[in-house]
Amino acid sequence: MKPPVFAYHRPDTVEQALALLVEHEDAKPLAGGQSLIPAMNFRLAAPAVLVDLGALEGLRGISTQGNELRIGAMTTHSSVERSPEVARVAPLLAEAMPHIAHPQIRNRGTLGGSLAHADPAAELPAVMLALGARLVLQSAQAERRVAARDFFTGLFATALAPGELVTAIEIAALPAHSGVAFEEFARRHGDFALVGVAAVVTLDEGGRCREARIALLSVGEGPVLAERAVAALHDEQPNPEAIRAAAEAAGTDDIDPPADLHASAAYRRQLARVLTRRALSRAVDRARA
Amino acid sequence: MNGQHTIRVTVNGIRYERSAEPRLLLSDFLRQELGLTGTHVGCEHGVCGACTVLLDGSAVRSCLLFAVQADGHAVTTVEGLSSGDQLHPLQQAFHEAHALQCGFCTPGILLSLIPWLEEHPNPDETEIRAALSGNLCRCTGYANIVTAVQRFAAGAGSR
Amino acid sequence: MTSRYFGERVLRLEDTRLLTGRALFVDDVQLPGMLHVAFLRSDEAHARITSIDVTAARTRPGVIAVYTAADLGDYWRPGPLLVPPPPIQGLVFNTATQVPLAKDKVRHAGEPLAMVVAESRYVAEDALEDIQVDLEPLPAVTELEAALAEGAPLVHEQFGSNLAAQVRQTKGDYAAARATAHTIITRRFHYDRGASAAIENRAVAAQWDARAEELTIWDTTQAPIPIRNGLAPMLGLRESQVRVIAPFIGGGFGPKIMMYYPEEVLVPWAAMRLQRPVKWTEDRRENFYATTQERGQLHDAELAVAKDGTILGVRDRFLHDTGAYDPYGLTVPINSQCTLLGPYVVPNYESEFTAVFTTKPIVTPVRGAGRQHGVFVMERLLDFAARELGIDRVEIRRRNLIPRDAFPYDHEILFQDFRPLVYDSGDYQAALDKAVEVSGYARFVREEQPRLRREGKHIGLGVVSYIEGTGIGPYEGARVTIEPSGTVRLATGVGTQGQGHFTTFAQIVADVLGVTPDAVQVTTGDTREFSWGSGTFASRGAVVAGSACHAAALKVRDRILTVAAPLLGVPGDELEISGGQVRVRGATDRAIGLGELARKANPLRGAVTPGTEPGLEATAYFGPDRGNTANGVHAIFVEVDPETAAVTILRYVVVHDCGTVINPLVVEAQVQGGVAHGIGNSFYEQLSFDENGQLLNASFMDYLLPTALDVPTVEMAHLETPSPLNPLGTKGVGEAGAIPTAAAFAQAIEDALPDSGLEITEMPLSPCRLYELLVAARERRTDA
Amino acid sequence: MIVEGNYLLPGSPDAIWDLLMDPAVLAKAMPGTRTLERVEPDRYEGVMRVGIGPITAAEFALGIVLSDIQRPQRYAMQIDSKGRFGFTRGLARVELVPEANGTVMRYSADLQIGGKIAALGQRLLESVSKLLLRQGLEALNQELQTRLGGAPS
Repeated sequence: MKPPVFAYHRPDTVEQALALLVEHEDAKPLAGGQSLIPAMNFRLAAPAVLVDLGALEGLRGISTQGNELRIGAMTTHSSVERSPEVARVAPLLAEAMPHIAHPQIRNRGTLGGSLAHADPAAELPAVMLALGARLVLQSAQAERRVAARDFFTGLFATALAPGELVTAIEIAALPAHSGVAFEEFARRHGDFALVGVAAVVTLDEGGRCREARIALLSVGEGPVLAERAVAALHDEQPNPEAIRAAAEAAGTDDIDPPADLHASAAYRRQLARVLTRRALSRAVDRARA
Repeated sequence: MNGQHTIRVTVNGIRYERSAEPRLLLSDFLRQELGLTGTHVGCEHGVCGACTVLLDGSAVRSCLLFAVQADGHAVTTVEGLSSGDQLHPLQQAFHEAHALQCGFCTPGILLSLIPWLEEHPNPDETEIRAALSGNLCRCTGYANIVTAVQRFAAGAGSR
Repeated sequence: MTSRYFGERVLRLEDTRLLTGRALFVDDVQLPGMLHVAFLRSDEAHARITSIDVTAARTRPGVIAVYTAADLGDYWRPGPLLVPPPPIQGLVFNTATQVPLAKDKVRHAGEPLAMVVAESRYVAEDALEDIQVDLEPLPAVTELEAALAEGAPLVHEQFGSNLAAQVRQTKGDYAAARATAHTIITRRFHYDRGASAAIENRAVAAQWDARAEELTIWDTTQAPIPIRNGLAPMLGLRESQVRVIAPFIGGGFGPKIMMYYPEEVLVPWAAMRLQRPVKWTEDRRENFYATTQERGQLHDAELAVAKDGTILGVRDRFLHDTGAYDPYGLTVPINSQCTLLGPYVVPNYESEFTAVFTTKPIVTPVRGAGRQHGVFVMERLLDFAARELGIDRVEIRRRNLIPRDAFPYDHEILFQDFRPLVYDSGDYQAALDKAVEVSGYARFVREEQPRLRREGKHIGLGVVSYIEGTGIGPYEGARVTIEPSGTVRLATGVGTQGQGHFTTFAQIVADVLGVTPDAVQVTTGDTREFSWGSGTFASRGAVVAGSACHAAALKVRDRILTVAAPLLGVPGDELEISGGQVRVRGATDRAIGLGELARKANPLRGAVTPGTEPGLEATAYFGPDRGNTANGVHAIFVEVDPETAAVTILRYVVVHDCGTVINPLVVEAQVQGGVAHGIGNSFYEQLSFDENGQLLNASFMDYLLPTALDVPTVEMAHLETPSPLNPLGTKGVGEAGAIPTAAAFAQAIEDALPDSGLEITEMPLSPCRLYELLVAARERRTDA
Repeated sequence: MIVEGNYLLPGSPDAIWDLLMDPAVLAKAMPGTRTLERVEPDRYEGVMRVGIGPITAAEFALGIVLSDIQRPQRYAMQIDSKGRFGFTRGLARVELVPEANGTVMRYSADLQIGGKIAALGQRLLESVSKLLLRQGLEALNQELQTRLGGAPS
């Protein structure tokens, strides 16, 4: 299990990095490498050129402008996990972080790397979907912003164009009377979840559900927004019955989950129901608090 | 850039300069180029944790890093924990609690715990187990490892 | 003896080397000019080999050699049959052993096709991709029943079927017993495959010294001496020309006793042929194919009981998956057959198993070695009987235990050591009582569980008994030497894989020779140091090798007294040995240090009495008459989430009796580790092969070992019923923890969901599978 | 692994049949196919390159043998692909059933998957095969539409 030969570059600036990606069309950016390097050790991945983003200090760091959180793409999971700003502005993200693999992986793995990789079982894409986050993409020519829901386009597929890099993630704070919760079920702590749910609920003055976003992971080709579940809640008093109905919709109508060794499709639907119900209940409690 | 890259790295306080293929894993670099065979390789896909070392003070899988990525950084391996037979307090706690059997996974466990214990000086059992969950041990069933960490934490207060 | 270390919690002497990273493991061996090996392994589970073209690989820079079966010439030959079948009447056994490199046919995915030797492992793996292999796929053989069906594809054509063995052992007259039974419990049980998954993969390094004409082999083996004795003739060398070193081994768990793995045969051969040191280290993916595996049995079992729950008899017919080859004979299924009887009086027993060849990796013992299958079947049958008869599950067990005055107890069938299955000693009643007491069984069942259920908590308790045949022969040996430095050197043949032999053996010797354990330098697993013995398996190290160490130490003790008596001018029986000195009892000033005595026992001039042997050294051997029988009871508390089928272990209690305990620290750790392994086999670990013989989870991503969050700290209580079969009174413990776990786990889950109609007859049990079983049970109930 | 389903294609069975036998069209139905040649009337050979997520540039030698050819109702394809990543093989049965607004292609295949992709890819196998099938059918539909100039169905 030794990786194949590749050419290695470690640019000092984003511009150099983008230039290298243009120059070598078969180049792959190396961020934390915690998904790429195992694939290379198994010789499932054999990129001819690796562009190591490790020296791009400008892409690290967490900052807040007013109600908006900005996280550099090369910020490690551990830094996000430890960040008080993240805990304050995006508690859902903070809650999800410990579920990502193990500390040693989180010390290397990066937010941008995980989002660009877009593994259907990964926590972060679903969380970004639920938070309505924006990704900042940069190419040699231009910088653009893409909403999370438009960024994830399928199985390991994203809106990233060739020669384009994720440089940052922007997350706006949630309005008042909002509550969030993250639930996942994995065989062992740190494994790819069999199903996961990221839920955001915002209530109006009357305590009715004004807005909700429920994103499920590991139930499709990418993170899945549970639209019917949300519809079931909209303008409703989020009482146990309503929540149960929404959870039922999530498990039955919103997803077409695949089967694998660890979970049949039917079991995934069941987990989706249960976890959605649990996540919504917690999110609503928090929104009321 | 296909060929050899120069790697300047400080390992256990000693500066090394070697040239290596970019694909050389840090785990193999430490074991083969530097002869630091205390870092063990168990799965080479980042699950077992046996190859855990410290990179600039934080625990990482050395099988999921290319040696070139460590260029200009500092690495600590199990060989850097003790001075001769003078064991690091956590090593001593492992000995006293019989927290190792075959000992193959032990270096990775020690290096995963040391930075974590600096941030969590008074962990409870569940926290300790969560911190250990990225390291597989087939021999011990973990119980004595948990005990060792508890003893270390208790002792650390008095140190 | 003044000081006494035997039975004490002596801290391990080997720890410092392991904790500081100085301990040598095989993959740490690096020699100038060393070459590295990678193997091309078959993607197909079953195929005819049409062609293998290695020309491109041979020309790749950095590649030194590429070998296929054709290049091995006369050296290509199947391995020996390691364990011939016991002399059981009417036994059928077809032997087919593994080959170094597949020649005409591939019989399991991952079977090696070609060997690449290169300047680095990286280059060797590059070269694997240059090799063109043309395989003509054949239908795979995966399901045990289908494998035996008429017209099934054949793994080994020469046998005309896939039957590897058929063994029938009986006791009493089951049919007659059945006729008188009040209730007959009949079920089918399935216990699937698992991996040993030592964190250290296997490795072999070899160096040929052309000047000394000596071959040194470093090998991750549990049996260095048999490896030497087997490889020497294969390589055309005398045994004395071959030195096999099993240094520190990163966990064994059974498969490292297997011989002679293809890599074990080929690496030394290549080192001699190429005149350069050669090393192969298995990677984790290879480990899932190249290292032997265990489990995979299908039992159709029947229990005949009286109204009061008394066992009248058991009938069991089972199929055992032996994989593509059967070099290890019948050890595993015979363990299942014998261990099923457990601690119970089973007057009538009829057991027949059929071992089946499949196109899957080879099956040899893994921690428990088939014992857990027997325990699972028997304990489950007792649970179902208890339920049907309305008897408490502990009570039905108690009523059937072998009484404490019935030992030695003869089960009238043969065990894996070819000796009658006769239990040497035990107090099964006391063990069960202790477990009931420690677990608080009565209170839990009477008060807590009903309260918890009212609170909507689904918490269940499982209590099961088991026995373990351990400490079998043939023999081990040890040599004890007192050096002029005063250091005691102890050499024995068994390798050590973390069991603490360095310490337990030192404790035994230290007591006899009146020194501290750290004054005893122990060497294990180096054929140059000691070259008689068979290896570490069947929980026998402490029992067999330990007894040999004891015997050798006693001989040296006699030597000390003989040599010291004239020097101190008193008869030997007036001397005592302690604190590293031999002294006249009662006269502290008349003493002589053991080191000095060793010097005096090795004079350079002058004369000695004819027949005198020099030095203070002795070698002794120990071979037990038969294996002894350890026993225990496990009690497990689990909480089940009926919505997600998640199972959480809340408490785990083990009452264990392995005879006299040499070092409680080591024994408890062995049990704890075994339980972790058992939890894996019950809930997490399953090698999943598809119908084409493809392993679908050949990595630690999908083959799940329990983590620190999945294994509770076991609450332990020891009973000590000494074994009469060895001077120390010890019994084995290495495998015990892993043996009854699945049975306890199944009972506890059913107990947590009493109204679900759930019945668990298979292991391992993933949450998804448990969910499916719960849904099926619910549907059965609604239909009814 | 069983793969089966129906897909509505534009045009009549007769019109579609010849195109389905055309390696250029067949290649479209199999995503990642780089080259595909008709080496004999009922045999095709080519090269496939599949790259999804962690798997990049998985190259397979592709071989297809047609049998049970009943123009224009049905045929069977023995598909074999083999490479460093392992193999897939299986018999796919294709049936063309005329309908008012085109032809329904009924397909069913029992696919064997082996080697690395089976040993390491199980988590994604179903998702990946669903994806490739969908992409293949859509591409085929596109191709037929352009070739037949038929209205999108």
